[in-house]
Amino acid sequence: MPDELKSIIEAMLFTSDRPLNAREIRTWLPDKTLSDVSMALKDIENEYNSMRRSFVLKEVAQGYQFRTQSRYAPYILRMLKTSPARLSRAALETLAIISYKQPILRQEIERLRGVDVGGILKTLLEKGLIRIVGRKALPGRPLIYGTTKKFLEVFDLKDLESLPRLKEITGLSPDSEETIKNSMMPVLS
Amino acid sequence: MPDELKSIIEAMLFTSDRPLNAREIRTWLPDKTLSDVSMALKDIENEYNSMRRSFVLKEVAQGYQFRTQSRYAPYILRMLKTSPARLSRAALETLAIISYKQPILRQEIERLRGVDVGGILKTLLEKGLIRIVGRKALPGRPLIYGTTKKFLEVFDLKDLESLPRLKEITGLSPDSEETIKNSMMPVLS
Amino acid sequence: MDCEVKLEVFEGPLDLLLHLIYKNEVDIFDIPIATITDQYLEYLDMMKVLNMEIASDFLLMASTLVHIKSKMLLPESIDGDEEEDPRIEITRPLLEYMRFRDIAEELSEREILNRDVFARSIPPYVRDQIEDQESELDVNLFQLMDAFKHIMNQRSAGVQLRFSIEKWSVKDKAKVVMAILREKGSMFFGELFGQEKTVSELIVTFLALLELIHIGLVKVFQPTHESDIRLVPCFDDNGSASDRLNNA
Repeated sequence: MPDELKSIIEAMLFTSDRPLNAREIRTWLPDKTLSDVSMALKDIENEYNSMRRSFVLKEVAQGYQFRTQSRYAPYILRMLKTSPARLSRAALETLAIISYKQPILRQEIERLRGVDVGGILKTLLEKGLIRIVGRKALPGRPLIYGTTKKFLEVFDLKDLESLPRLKEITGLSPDSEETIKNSMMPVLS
Repeated sequence: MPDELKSIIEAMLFTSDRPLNAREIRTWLPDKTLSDVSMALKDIENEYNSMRRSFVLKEVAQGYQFRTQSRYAPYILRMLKTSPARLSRAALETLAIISYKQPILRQEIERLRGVDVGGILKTLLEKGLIRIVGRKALPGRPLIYGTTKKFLEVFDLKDLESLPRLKEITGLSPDSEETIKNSMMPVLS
Repeated sequence: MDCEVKLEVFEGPLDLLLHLIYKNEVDIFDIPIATITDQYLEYLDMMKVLNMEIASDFLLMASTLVHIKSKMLLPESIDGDEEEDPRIEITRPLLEYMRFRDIAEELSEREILNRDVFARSIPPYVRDQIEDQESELDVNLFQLMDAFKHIMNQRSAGVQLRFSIEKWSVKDKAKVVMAILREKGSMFFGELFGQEKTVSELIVTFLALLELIHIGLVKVFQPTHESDIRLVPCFDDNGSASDRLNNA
């Protein structure tokens, strides 16, 4: 396909994470007419249909989108399942507190975060990032939490001591307060 | 390309938002050998190179990823309504030093650049281009820095070995002069 | 003098020195140290005039230059040619700096992701559908530290916490919690904390609840991991519950 307009539109469709329609595409290519764009879209659609690749350009409700052929779904699912997951902000904050303040009680984490962290602790335990280190001799024998070896692996740390103190990074900018600096020392287990 | 293995791998690559390498892909296709997968990847790479589409299969960060051709960048940026975040020259210089001298301490970077790099290190950490590798057994246990996989991805590098070659300074003998002079930058404005 | 002064901003002393060497079109292996030193100092003076802050790195280099200049003025030692050229002290770091500036330039000319070339992206809804705990995690250390900093900043903003801590005792709160449970029959964990004004009050409520669970006046259930925790009272209205609390 040596047609430059087609290539440009193809590149847009390739990069977009949602379907694009002719009108939208035209707004980014003001020197083209709507019918130029529509025709190019049809052309690309036909081309991919005849090429018998693993994906085609499909017209869906909101416009055109590249989609893989359904017979490859099982393989794609296998791949997506192992692609890196993200931690939610809440989970990351909780993990951050545990990593810097361990060994730590749930109630101390909640004091710092100001909200219930029960569900998050469960998630972090499931993901193997934290572990129960023991119980504190307090009413209710509350559980004590700490990080795991997997935590070190995920964050690419040799040991807990390699966990940077905040002031080692934030000390580079003037916004760090003394009170904060003092509480940044990671507690080593 | 009527080869089913190639189609499957193409579908995976097309759906992925990160580079995939032969070993990974093989884990999702246990009945194939690693060399089957590697060969299929090479085939797809060649196919796309010869097809002259708006995107090609590129080898980056020890994996393969579909990427658009650079001449379509202006259109895509218009579509995404963003201007790319640019790294300052200071940040690029710092990154260059880290990529060649890693694992490296902040003070060594500062010796080479002749200025404080605290703020820049923070920016590079934030962007995920560098990481903290550990601590050095020195007074103050200073942090050691290195580059990340994302660095390779962003700068279109297969691996650290494919970084542009560093010109040697073997001393100030007359024969080394020539090579160094040749590597000089054009006159600054 | 009526001329526009356009002062370039240099990344550091090496950057400035290199600029002067290029500007004067001199050989880096044979730097005319007197000229370069004078121009370097002139530049610092200009910065002073313009009230620009001069980083200590610039001053350190100035003293190095002056030192080299004075050394160059001394008569050559009688011992002969063994003496090292004092200029090596700046030539070497300059050469090294140049190498990396070169590399930086090459890096910036590469096909940079999301500037020159673009990859595919997975729509967020697809990602949400497939996420499971087998996956590796896409988080870095900086994000972790940033999260912690965020928490500590929030905390240091609320200094008055310490004063309100005396307002509520665990026992008082336990009675309030019991009263609510008596009225409602059962409730979700989250509901208990709806009206708490401060973090400390929240903690006291939480401690009170722990205490109630500990002495067996409240039972907790959580049907699945995702669901909220349900609190169920295990006392009747005859006052013995309050006794148990007081004795606890």
